[in-house]
Amino acid sequence: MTQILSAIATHSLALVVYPGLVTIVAFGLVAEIAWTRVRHGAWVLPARERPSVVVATVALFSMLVAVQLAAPFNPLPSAERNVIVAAIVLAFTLWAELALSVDFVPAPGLLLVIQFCWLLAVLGPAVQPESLRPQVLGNVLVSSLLPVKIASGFLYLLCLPALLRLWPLTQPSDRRLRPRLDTVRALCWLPYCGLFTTLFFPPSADDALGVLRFFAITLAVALLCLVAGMLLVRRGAVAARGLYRRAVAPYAVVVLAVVVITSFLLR
Amino acid sequence: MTEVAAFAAWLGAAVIVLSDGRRGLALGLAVTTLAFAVLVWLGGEQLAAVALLLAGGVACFKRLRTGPDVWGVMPSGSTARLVLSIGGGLLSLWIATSVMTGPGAPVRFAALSVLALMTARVLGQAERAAVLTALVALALSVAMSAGIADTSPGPAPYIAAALLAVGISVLRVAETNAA
Amino acid sequence: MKPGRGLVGAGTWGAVLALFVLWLPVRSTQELTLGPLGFGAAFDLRLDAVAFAFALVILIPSAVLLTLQPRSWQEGTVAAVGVGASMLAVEAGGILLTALAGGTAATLAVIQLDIEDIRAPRPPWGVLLAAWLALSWAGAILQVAGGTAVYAAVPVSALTVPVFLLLAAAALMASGLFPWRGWAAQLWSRPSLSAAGMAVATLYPLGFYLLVRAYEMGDGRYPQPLLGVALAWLGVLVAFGAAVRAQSATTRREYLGEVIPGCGGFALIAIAVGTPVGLAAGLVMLATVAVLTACLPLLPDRAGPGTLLTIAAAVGLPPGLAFGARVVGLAATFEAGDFLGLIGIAGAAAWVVAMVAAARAIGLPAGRGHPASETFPRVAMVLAALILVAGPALPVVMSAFANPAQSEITPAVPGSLGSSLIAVVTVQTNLPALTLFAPLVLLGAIMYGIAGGFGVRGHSRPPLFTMPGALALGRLRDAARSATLPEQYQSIINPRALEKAAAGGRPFFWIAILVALAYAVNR
Amino acid sequence: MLPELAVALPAAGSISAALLRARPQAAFSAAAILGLAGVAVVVLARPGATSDQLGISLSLSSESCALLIVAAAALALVVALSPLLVERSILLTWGLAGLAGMAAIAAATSLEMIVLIVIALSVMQAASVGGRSFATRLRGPVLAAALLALAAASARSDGPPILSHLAAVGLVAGLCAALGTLPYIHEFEPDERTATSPIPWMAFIGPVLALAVLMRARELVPSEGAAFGAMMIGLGLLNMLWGSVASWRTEGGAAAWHYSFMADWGLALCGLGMAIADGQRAALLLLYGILLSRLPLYLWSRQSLREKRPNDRPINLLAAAMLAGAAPFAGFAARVLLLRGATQLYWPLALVIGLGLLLWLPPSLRLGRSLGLPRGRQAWGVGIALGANAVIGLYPQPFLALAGL
Repeated sequence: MTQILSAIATHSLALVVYPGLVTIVAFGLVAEIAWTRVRHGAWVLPARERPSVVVATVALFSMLVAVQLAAPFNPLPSAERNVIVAAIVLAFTLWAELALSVDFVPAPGLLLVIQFCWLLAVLGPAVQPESLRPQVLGNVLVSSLLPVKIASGFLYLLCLPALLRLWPLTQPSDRRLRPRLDTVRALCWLPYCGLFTTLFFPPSADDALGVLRFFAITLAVALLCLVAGMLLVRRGAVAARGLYRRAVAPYAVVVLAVVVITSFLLR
Repeated sequence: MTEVAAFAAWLGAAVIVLSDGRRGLALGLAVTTLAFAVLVWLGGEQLAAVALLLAGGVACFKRLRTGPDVWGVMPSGSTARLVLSIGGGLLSLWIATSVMTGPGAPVRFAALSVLALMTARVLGQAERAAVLTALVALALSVAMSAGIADTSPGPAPYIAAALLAVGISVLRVAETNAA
Repeated sequence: MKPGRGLVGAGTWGAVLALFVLWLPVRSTQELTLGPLGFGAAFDLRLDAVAFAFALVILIPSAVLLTLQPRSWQEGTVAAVGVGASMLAVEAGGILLTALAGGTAATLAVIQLDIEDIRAPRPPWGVLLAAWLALSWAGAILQVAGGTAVYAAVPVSALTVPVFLLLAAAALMASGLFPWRGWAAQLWSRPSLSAAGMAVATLYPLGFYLLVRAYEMGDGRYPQPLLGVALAWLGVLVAFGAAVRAQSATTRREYLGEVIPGCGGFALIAIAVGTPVGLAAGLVMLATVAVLTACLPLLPDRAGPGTLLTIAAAVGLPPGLAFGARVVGLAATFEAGDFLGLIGIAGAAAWVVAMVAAARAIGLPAGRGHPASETFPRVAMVLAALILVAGPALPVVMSAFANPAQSEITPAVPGSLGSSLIAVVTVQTNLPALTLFAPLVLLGAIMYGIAGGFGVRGHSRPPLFTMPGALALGRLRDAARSATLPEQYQSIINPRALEKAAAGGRPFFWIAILVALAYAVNR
Repeated sequence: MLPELAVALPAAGSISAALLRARPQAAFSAAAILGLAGVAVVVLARPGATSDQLGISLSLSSESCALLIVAAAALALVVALSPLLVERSILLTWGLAGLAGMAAIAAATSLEMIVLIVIALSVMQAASVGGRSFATRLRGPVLAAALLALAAASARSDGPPILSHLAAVGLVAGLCAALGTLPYIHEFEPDERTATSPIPWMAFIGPVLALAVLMRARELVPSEGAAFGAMMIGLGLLNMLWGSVASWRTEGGAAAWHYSFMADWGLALCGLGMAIADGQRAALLLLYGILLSRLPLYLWSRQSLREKRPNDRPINLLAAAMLAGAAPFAGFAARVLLLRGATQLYWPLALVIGLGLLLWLPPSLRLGRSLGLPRGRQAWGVGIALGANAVIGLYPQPFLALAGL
């Protein structure tokens, strides 16, 4: 009983503090403020308002994803982390708005296709190793599996700007003069970027340097997303649609082929 | 003697096929019955022969009292029936003598030819009197076909057929029926 | 409550009680043999962990629906007998008795649906009859080839690929597990949902039961691993098909019709993978389906918290029971090796489409309403909430409900589940459901308490996408349905003339047939 | 003496009912008592025991006894639940005559005796008032009699093997002609009284006649088992297909029922043709179904067919399920046995039969509806027929044991 209670306490700590809610909010605010600065040219701070059901839901899901990350000092034991939980729960966050608000999701069909591609990038590398532990997948450095890992990683990065809604396809409610901080997106920065670090980089050690390494890589990924987002914004909505329809989706098919061929070869 | 009787049986059956009047039908039935009785008597079944004779007699008597009061043998348009009688007879003769082997060819011929011709008579659109006459002969020929076996079936089938023949001949067919 | 309804409800709850009283004290197989019935099957009843699990899956929703929903005495009687027949199908010791009982349950379900509304959609009787006849044939082949069709005694060598294919076809037809819109989806478009709920409760689990028992007959395996893979892919198609239809639904009722087939698809994936983890997860998914089967007919069509909770529970929102079971089921595909993980990826993709459909459905117009007298919003809400908050109890549900059944049918297969009450221990990972999900549920309650209400209005939403070629397929189907013999050929094929020729009693025709017969025999 | 009494008592019952037709009450009582006595004799009869009291050796097999008892039960059901007393005594007259004929056919030890009884029954039926002409009504049975007699003659004669082939053909064709199944369908007049229509040949006398002919056939042409079975199965499949499709598509409701009997006979012929225990069991269950359920339901549907009052009540759907051979009715158990038998014999046959079985549903739904809304005695009758059929379907063992299977 004591064991259960202590486990519940540890997991609660992970969910709420590190790498859970508090960390998510801290990382997310930094990334989101940076994005609004480069996007709208103004520093926008979060407004003090009662969180909506959408925000609550996304926060809840992001917490669950965050504890699946291979962040150093993560109280959740590595054996208890699961990439499917991370992938599926993160997928839920994308549709929370469609479900719980009156707003329409822009280009939902295309977003769904991109989410398929992202899902392939997350789960594809797990097919051959037959493991679902995120840090195990990150640790895979077998030369025969590297093509899958690299291809999937690149696909992941390609999908990220769209999944974080950094592209110029915006919903009507966003077309307002006064720029605002997107709380929902803020809550998604760490889960998305941290998951990339977890899956495609060897896990960091449980020490200060490890923490620094993990967050440095994650921040770099976020930065990459900002740059990519800006490029997309500059090129406009049509170009963004074209890129994802004509480049990313066919590339995902290639990645799938690589996954299948690798599985066959290594069987 | 058996050969003559067998031929007579076929002849009687042919007359039944070719006749529409009560006299012709009765004559055909009488000849067939007599021939059957002779064949059975010679086969050593005296009781059965008597039974057949009595049944045939009753049937002929009843036939002479109902139906159109003419001979009606080979009325116009009965060429097909004539061909049937001769063809059926020849086919039966071939089967009874060439296809089937062993003793008792006359009995086989008599039974098969009458059986075939009477069936054809019933299946064709016939008057009620002709159908009833054919049925009597058919019943008797079924009993005769039982005699084809190497071992004698005993008098039972003949007596049963005789009783049936009497039953058919005394039967009153409902008048409301079409012919 | 009418006395009839009370009686039928009490009887079903009595059956649940009897099941617990019989099973829980011993928790091992109990058999009752009452001699041969005369058509090759003996009256052998067998209550083992598998039968117990499926009996609960059938009885719980049936009991809830029979207790609450109003029915005429004919409907109530037919429904109760149908539940009995369905129970006999899962407690039968052999295939032939299962076929007889399952066939009876199918007949009674069809009759019950027709009593309620003869013009409303119902499962095609022919398909159901074909399913149980196919199973009978499979049983007959097993008896001829293996000497017996008793589940526990069938020789492994007797379950050949053709026999398994027959059995699988029977299972798929019995539960309507097709990628296209099967009967389990069509039933929900009926004006009343009292008979529909009972039909799904009594018939839908039976197909899965056959697939699970097939493992027992094959000593924990299907005759060929490829068969399991094919079935798992079919499961993906079933789930994906349901999700695609759901995301293009025009009303919420239409969406809810696709909930059970969708869940069934995921259960089929997990069961067909064939690992202990997959089987256990599949059984838990079926338990979720059972609760949803009780919930959906009681749900009013109007929007509200009940509807929201039901949709959330059905789509597998974390940290619900459906979520946990699906995660474990998909994990099983990766852990099964041999690039079965691709099935897992496809399954996850289907789940994502289902998420979109669910998110979209919350704001859809209600659609055709079923009588308020047969809806119980509070009960529906409680049942849905139960699925959502039962996530932390996943290890308990697995240990008490699924693991015994799994170890009954696949005792020899490696990679069994660890029996922990805190976490679901699989081959490579363990899902700390109790210690991770329980705090999450608590945090969720707090956060939703703090958060403001949500403003979703019922308005029509365009479908996210249409399946390529769906229109062409529809046109093809309509063309096939409306196909008639060209007029110039109608004079050649004249059924009436044919009937007249055959039934005219013409002696010449008879003699010709006789000659033909004689010729055929003497050739 | 028992076989003789089994024939004589129902015959006496029928004659007394005919003689006392002016006083229906007395006619009914006398016929009922004598009929029941006849059935009691059949129940008491020792299967296989030969009696030679009248110079003709008679013997009742256990299968024949079982079918006679079931036929008597069907007759009792139909007579007891008939709405009018006069109608009841007429039904009893005809029924007991048929029962006597069936007992005689079952007890006869030679094919010629069976043929003579068939002729007698057909003449009796054709002589009574009816829609079709005397000659037309005689055609089928007379052709059957002739074919059976010719077959017996061919089988008994010495000669080349073709003779035994022809004998087998004659026996199968003769049986089909007697029953009125394809290709020897008796001309059917929808408005004709059931007693004088071809239905009794198919649904009442047929089962016992088929068993008796097959029993004798096995003695006559033991070497032709394969050809015999093949012909039976072939014609069985033909009847299955034709009967079910025609019953579904034909215009007349009564004709649909006529074809449905044919379809059931198709299955029964397949079972009998298999010449293995499961096939025989399946055929017997199907014949029970024809006698105890399909025939009574047909009789009770006549009124609603005339008034064109189809219905979709639960009872109609249950009747449809029973007619379709859905579980738990006897048809399903029979189908299971048939599939088992076919699998033992040649598995593609089981596939063909299995696919053919699906053709029963559409016509059965039509026939179920054609019952209309049974009221009063008829509702009870339909209920009893359904109940009996379900009992046989769920637990056929005692009913098969009754026939020694």
